[in-house]
Amino acid sequence: MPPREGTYGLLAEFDTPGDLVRAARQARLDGWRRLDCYTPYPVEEAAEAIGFHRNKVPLVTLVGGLMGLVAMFLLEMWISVLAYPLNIGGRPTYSWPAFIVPAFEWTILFAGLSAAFGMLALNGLPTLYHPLFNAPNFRDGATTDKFFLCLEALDPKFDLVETRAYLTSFQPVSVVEVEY
Amino acid sequence: MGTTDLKPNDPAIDPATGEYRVIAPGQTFRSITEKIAGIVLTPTTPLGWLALFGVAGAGATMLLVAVTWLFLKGTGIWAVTQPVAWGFAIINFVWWIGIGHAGTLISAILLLFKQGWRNSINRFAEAMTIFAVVCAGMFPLIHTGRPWLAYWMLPVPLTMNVWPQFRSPLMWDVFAVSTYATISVVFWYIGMVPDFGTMRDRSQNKVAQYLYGLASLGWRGSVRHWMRYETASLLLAGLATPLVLSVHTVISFDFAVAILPGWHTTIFPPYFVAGAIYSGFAMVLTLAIPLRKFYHLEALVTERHIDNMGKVLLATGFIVAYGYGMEIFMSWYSASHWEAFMMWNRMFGPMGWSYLVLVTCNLAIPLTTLWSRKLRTSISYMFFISILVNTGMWFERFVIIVTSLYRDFLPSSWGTYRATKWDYMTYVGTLGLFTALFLLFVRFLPMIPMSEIRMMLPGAKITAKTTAEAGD
Amino acid sequence: MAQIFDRSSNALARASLVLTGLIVIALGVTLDQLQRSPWVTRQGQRPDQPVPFSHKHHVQGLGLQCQYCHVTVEKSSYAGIPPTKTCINCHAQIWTNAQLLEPVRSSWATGESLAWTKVHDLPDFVYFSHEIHVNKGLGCASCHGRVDQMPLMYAENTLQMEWCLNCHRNPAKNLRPTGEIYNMAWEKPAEDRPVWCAAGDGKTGVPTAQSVSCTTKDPSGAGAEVASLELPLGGAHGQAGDVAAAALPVAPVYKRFTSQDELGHFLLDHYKIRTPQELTSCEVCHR
Amino acid sequence: MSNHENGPMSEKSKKQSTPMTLVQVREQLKGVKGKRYWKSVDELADTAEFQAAVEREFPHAAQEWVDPVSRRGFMKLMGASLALAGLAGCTKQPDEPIYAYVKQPEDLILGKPMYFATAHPFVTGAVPLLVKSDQFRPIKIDGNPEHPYNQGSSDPFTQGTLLDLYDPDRSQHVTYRGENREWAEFAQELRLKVAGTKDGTGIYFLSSTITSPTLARQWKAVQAAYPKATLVQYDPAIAGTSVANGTSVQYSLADADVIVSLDADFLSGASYPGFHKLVGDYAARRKDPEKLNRLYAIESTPTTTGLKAEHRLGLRASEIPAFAAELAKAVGANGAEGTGYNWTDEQKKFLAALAKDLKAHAGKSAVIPGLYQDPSVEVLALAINTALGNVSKTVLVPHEPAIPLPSDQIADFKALVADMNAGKVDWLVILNANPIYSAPADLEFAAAFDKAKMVAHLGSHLDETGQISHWHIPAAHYLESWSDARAYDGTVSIVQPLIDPLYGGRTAHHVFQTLLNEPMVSPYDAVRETWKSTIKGDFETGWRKALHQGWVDGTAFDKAAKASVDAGFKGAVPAPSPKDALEIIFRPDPNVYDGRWSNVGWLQELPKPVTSLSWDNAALVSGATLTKLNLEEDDIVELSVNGRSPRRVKAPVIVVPGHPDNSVTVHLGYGREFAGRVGSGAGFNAYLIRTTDAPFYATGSIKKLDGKWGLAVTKSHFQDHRPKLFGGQGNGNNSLEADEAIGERGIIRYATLDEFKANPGFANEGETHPKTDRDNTLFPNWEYKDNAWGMSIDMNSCTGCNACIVSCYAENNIAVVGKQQVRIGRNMQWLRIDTYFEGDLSAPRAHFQPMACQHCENAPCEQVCPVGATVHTPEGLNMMAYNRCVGTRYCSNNCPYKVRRFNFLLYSDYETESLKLLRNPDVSVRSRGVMEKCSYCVQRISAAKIEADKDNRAIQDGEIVTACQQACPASAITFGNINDKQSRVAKLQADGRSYQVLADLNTRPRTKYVAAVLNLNDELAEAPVEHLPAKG
Repeated sequence: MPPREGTYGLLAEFDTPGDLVRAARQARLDGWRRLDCYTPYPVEEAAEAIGFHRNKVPLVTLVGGLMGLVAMFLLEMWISVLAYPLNIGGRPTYSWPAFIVPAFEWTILFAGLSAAFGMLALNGLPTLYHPLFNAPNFRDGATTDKFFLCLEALDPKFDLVETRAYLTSFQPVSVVEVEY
Repeated sequence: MGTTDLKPNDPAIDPATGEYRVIAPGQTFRSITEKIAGIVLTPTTPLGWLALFGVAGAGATMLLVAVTWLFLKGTGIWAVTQPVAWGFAIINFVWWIGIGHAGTLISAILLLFKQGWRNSINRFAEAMTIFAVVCAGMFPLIHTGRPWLAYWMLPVPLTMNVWPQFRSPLMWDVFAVSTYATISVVFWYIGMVPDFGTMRDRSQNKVAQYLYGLASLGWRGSVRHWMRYETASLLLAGLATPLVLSVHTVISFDFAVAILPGWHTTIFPPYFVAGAIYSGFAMVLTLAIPLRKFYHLEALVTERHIDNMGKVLLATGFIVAYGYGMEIFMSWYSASHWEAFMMWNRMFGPMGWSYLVLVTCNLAIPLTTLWSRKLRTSISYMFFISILVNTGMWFERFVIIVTSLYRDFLPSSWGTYRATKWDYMTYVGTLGLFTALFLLFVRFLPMIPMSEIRMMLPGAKITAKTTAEAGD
Repeated sequence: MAQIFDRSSNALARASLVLTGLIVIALGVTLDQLQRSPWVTRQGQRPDQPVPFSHKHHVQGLGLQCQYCHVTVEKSSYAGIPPTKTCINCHAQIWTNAQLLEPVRSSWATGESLAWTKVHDLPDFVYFSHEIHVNKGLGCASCHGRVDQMPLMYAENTLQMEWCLNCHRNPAKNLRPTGEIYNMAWEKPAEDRPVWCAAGDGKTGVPTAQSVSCTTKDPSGAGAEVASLELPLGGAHGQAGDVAAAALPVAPVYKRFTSQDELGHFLLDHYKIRTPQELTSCEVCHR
Repeated sequence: MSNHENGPMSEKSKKQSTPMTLVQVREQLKGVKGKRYWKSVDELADTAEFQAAVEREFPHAAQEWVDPVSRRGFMKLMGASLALAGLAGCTKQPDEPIYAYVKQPEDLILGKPMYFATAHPFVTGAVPLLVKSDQFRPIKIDGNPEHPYNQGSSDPFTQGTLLDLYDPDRSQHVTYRGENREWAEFAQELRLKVAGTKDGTGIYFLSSTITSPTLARQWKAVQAAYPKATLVQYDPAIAGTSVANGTSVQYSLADADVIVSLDADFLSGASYPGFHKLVGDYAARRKDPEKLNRLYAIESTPTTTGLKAEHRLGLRASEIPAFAAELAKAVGANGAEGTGYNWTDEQKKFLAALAKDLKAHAGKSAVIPGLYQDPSVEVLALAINTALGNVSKTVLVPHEPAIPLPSDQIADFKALVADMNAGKVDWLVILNANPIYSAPADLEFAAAFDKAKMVAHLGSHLDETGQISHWHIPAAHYLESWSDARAYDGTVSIVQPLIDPLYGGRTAHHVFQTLLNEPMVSPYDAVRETWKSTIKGDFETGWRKALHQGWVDGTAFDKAAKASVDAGFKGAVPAPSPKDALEIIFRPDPNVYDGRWSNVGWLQELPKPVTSLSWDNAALVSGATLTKLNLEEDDIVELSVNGRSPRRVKAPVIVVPGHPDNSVTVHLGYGREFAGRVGSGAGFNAYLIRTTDAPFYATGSIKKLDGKWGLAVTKSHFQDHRPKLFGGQGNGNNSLEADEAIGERGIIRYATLDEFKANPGFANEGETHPKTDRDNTLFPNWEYKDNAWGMSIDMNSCTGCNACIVSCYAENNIAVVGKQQVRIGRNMQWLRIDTYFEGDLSAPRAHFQPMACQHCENAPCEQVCPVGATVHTPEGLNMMAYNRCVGTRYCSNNCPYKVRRFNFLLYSDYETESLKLLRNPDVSVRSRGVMEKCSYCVQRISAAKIEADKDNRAIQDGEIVTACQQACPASAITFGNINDKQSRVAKLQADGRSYQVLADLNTRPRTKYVAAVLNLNDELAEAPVEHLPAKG
């Protein structure tokens, strides 16, 4: 798709998580939906403030884990009972107790990988280029000690002038316009 | 434990609890960020680092030489023989894996238990895990007679139509260790993604920006991302916890599943895991103490951490002690002659000295002295203890493997074991490799998770609260 | 602070992730194919030989029996490479100055062996025995292919372990009457190509070769003469040839087979072929 | 497996008789697929290489050959590793050539072995053989099963001679002063020289003892032609014994209820005449507890004979004649009187009980004198036997000596040296002897040697003597040349060659024949000539029969030998040396004999009976003596013998349980300088302190020197110092290993006859004697329907002679690893003989337990192999697929019997050409990094199965014989199908005395041991021993 043009949104910078949360909560109350907060460490309150509660990572993990479990156990059974049944020290070909261990390990392996990659996928990472990085104050702060609220242009309520005024009402350190 | 033995007006003490603080007062988001990122982003490499890396590199080279010779000549250059067909290689394998476990324990289990103090040490503890696993994973491979056929242990379709034999604990090892390595790396990396973001944004150098940028996958700290990220970390921690327990359990199966007196015992899984954590925390100390001194991280890795790790050592040490005690007890209680003889031979046989070393290093000294908080918070003493425990745990594996094997069922086939220079070169070599990797880590990666430290700073509290009470 | 990465990098990053995965898979598939490829197994390759000997000419053209040259195939693990003398037997009279046969003549003159290149070359740790296979109803062609149609010798099959197992796990699909062992043209029975077999009188200790008598002609009402059709051609391979029905105490009761499966299992019983479990045991081939 | 299956023997023998040239040999080798032949991608027969190898001198140093660590260079290792990787089947094989015959021998079926009857001409009596030949390469030597004397059994020496044949260090050229010459030139020169002397003055022959009647006949012819020519026979190991004097007496122990050994070691090896028969007869009486014989041993150095004995008395060598005299007196032998030597009470008691028992079994007993004792002992023994009326019952005195030319070898040799010093010796022709190395020290032979004007040496190696002789002629091995020899019982066997001389060797037959009228007569014709008269009827038929069956009919000594021998004892019995004097006893080595087999790797590496010492000889002393001299084991000492100009030699010291105090045993045959890459430099040369006046024992002294020798002993031996609390015997006198094995662990189980009668099931009762409970299992038992291979080993018969081990070496291509590797416990023998010394180590009873893979049905090794390289076959074999093994060694750790062997380095020799000829083509040669172990000779099982399957029949009992079983002179090993209730092995395993070692582990071994039953004399019954099953 051709790169989007124009404004991505307005970015308000705050010094403390408290201010950010207050602003975010207010914005949501005022009916903003296309908005996001950016913080140098997880701030649960901010997530709740913008109405983000549950996520799908656990489900992905569970499915992955089950896949691993079944895959390995079936593999072991097929190999020892069907593919080349051998008399190993008089043990039965279907020695299920011995098969548990690798099956367990693969459960963990698959679950773990699903969790990690599932998370990245759901987060849409990698996103090496992002409009926000255009904001002069973003990269210096968002990953160090500043807290940002971004109201995005896609939101129907968005209007460059009004929104800027609206954000300023939260006494942010600054409000900057973010280009695509 | 009262505050009596502490200096009352020491700023490092939290007057409210009388405990050492997890983070020294007066730190801000930016200060810790600059402190930690600075270590990596400074263009000048410290001379000490270079010197140490030289030494470690030499060690790694020695390993390379030893292994090359091994591949050309065969395992016969080692001391392994009949009846002691496993020697240093497997000892080192178990020892290294054990060391790895503390890292996972700190990053995963303590996370689940919401032990805030683990934050400042979990990153390099995890790094330690991974490098330890690298060293460990090497041994099962090179100790085989024909390493180039190791791929036969993987369930891949070959023209032979012959498959791995899943009843063998060694096959379980293959899956346990490989899974452990993978999950550790993933966990470690995921943990670093936000910090990579920080590095990307803090570094002035284009190349660094580019590389860290790639590594950060474009992390921008959106709270939505943070929430999924937190969930994933918790899940990974939740998975890593049973994993780390299973790994050393499986390794203990290598012995417990065999029929050899001294191996064939049900107590091995818990006793191995405890032992692993014991040695692992010792190794964390061995690394943390020089690090905090060298990079002036006293503010982030405080006496509190040393103290807590001392406590963990004490606790796991007693579990290990219980294991030893139980072995002795069972050798009598089981009324099995095999057990009785094995125990007598282990303690008073020709190789009894190794058992003595083990008891001294693992039990006698640590378990008597670690009660004293003064000693626990004495940096130099804790360093000494950590070395001691590492040694002791290496000898524990020596005792288990060698002294069980060299006198087993048929007296006619009793033998002995005498390590060769190649054995030592290989072992010391892995130490070098480990150190080298670790040095690279502290030079190029943030050794303390900044995002997690930030959470513990006073500024992170939403509700206005004045005391710099953080973490616990 | 400006962007570090270009807009396109997002797409690139994700694409490269997917690509890595694909490459890994592709690599696996390639290796899997490679280990079975003729490049490794030499299947179907015709090495240079001192003399471009044509089985086609000698077997199809002149109708030589396999055993005329490979004399010990029924008696030993090793089928036998014909000594120079065997060639000279005829080539002392015919083609006496063909340039092609110069190596043979010089070998005969100097006493220096002809150095052939192995076409069917098993690894040295594999112990294969021709005698037991031939005696248990496995035809030459089953493993070596239509040698009678090979101008230059090549390996029809990979001779890899999986190939051996393929038959050891289900011998029935390749069994044939021992009388047909050397019959290159033998085809599996079918509706239009039935085979009649009669079990011997079933007393134990009867050599495999004699425990069953088979024919491709309808023996009904003509036991004796049909049997004579079944007489081995020449004594050369008497052991493998089926015993004449007349030699059996009672006139044999013939059973009609129209599929390899039926025939295979019939022979499986009467040739006392060991069970797949026994046939796939390690010591059968490795010692 | 008999020679019959290859049709009439006569043709083969004919073919063998027409000599083959090397070219032909190569021709035949070339017809062979590489695999049939030896097992490595880079090792196909290649004329150029082979030729080169045959011509090549082998320059490696001894240690280098046997110690692979120092042997192979960097690139070779690379190559080797790659080759191994190649075996993984994931890389391309190189093109392999096939060399077709030009003319193929009619009766040769490539891939099927042939068997030829011949005999190993050994100085104590020939060993009749049936040799397995693969494409005309002898690859396995075994006793001739149909021969009345040894009935298929053999011994370590005989087994070892196979490797001796292929020894790459055998000399390969006729040389004169170091330059290559032709045999013809030598023959010419010798013939002219001798002819020149007219009567043979100044012509001397120094030969090892002549055992061939034909050779003797040829010598007599020479002497007839040249009356002044002198023949001196000298064999260091038997000079001065009854064997050399031709006075030896024969024993048939089948009917002997009581056997007494007066320092006679007739159970441990072929160095005692009639070993095979004596062990056979002895063992036959040990199988059934109802028919047990009773063995007393009075001996001066611990041997398997003494340690097997019900009652053993250790005496110093010099005391034994006196004891014999006392015994003779006690049984009322004619002319015997006591010596008044002051015996200890114990000795008196022993003597009394023994005499009583002997008298009680008059006519059903046998007293056997030691070969290396004072001549009086032999006479006394005969006197005793006569007095007891044993003669012509259990004791036979043959009319004629077993060797054709008996002589007083020591006296002759002395005379020879005198003549040499007197300069009377113009030509000295040395035939298969090595006097420079083995001559008695006091004769200063080396000095005399230089005075001989011309010395020619016929020998298999360029040994110490060959090095300095003017002429050297390579000797042909007995498997390369025609000859004949007599077995113990007198039967003559034709020694027929199995292969043309690899290095164009000659024999003594050639040498003597050159001096006769028809110098060109071949040994073949000479031998035929000899037996013309003996063979009745049509000669050709009789001759072929003789070759076919392996002996000439009607040549055995007649059984009705002299019944009444004049066996009154005259003369005096030498007085024992003072009790505090230190005696030094000389014995030929149980492995390398007098040194002739020093370069046979199998025999060097073979742990010696009793001492388990490998690669060395040592000064054997008792524990008490060790302490008295305050020495430690492995210390270096200086031994010296009293007498004119005392000589010294440095030796390592080692303790042997049961050795008499103040006495040192040293074995001859070591300390070779020019033995070859294997034998040179091993051990010390005891000949240096051996003198003509005291060839078998002398008094001397011992002195401690600094340093350790570094002996390789394959068995740990500790004293049991454990306090009672830990199950020890308290005192430190017992062996820890034995206390464990016989006590709590129930590895060795036995009973006295009384105990057995009281409780026939003793072997499987009581806490320490557990047995397998088949129902005691978590999972269903695996069913073995068709065949179920199993083995039974009779602990009562096994005398620990080691024949089985060497046989296993040959059958299974087992590698020799070298002293350094053995020292750290890496010897590769699949089969070992575990020796446990029960009770007080100063007077122990030993138990010999052959231990190989037990083929457990619940094999612990299989369960732990990650790649399934060791699995169970449907017939219950514990199978090891070498080419699947990745070498984790986990199986070895988990094997309670520790019978698995690992190729820690590249032990197998892939390079030495002559050794490739030796290999058994039916067994993979194991390479580096691979586990191996006893396979129950699976290659023989498979061969038998193919034969049986071809005829749709079951395998019959006895059709499969394992290599160890085949060699065992005591028939202690039985192999077969335990599902066939009629088979011998099934019956034995069903016997109440059969037990499984470590049965409490529920490994369910397929090998069972038959517990020993001892027929003790109550009057000498020892203190209660711990082997009684602990009731509970």
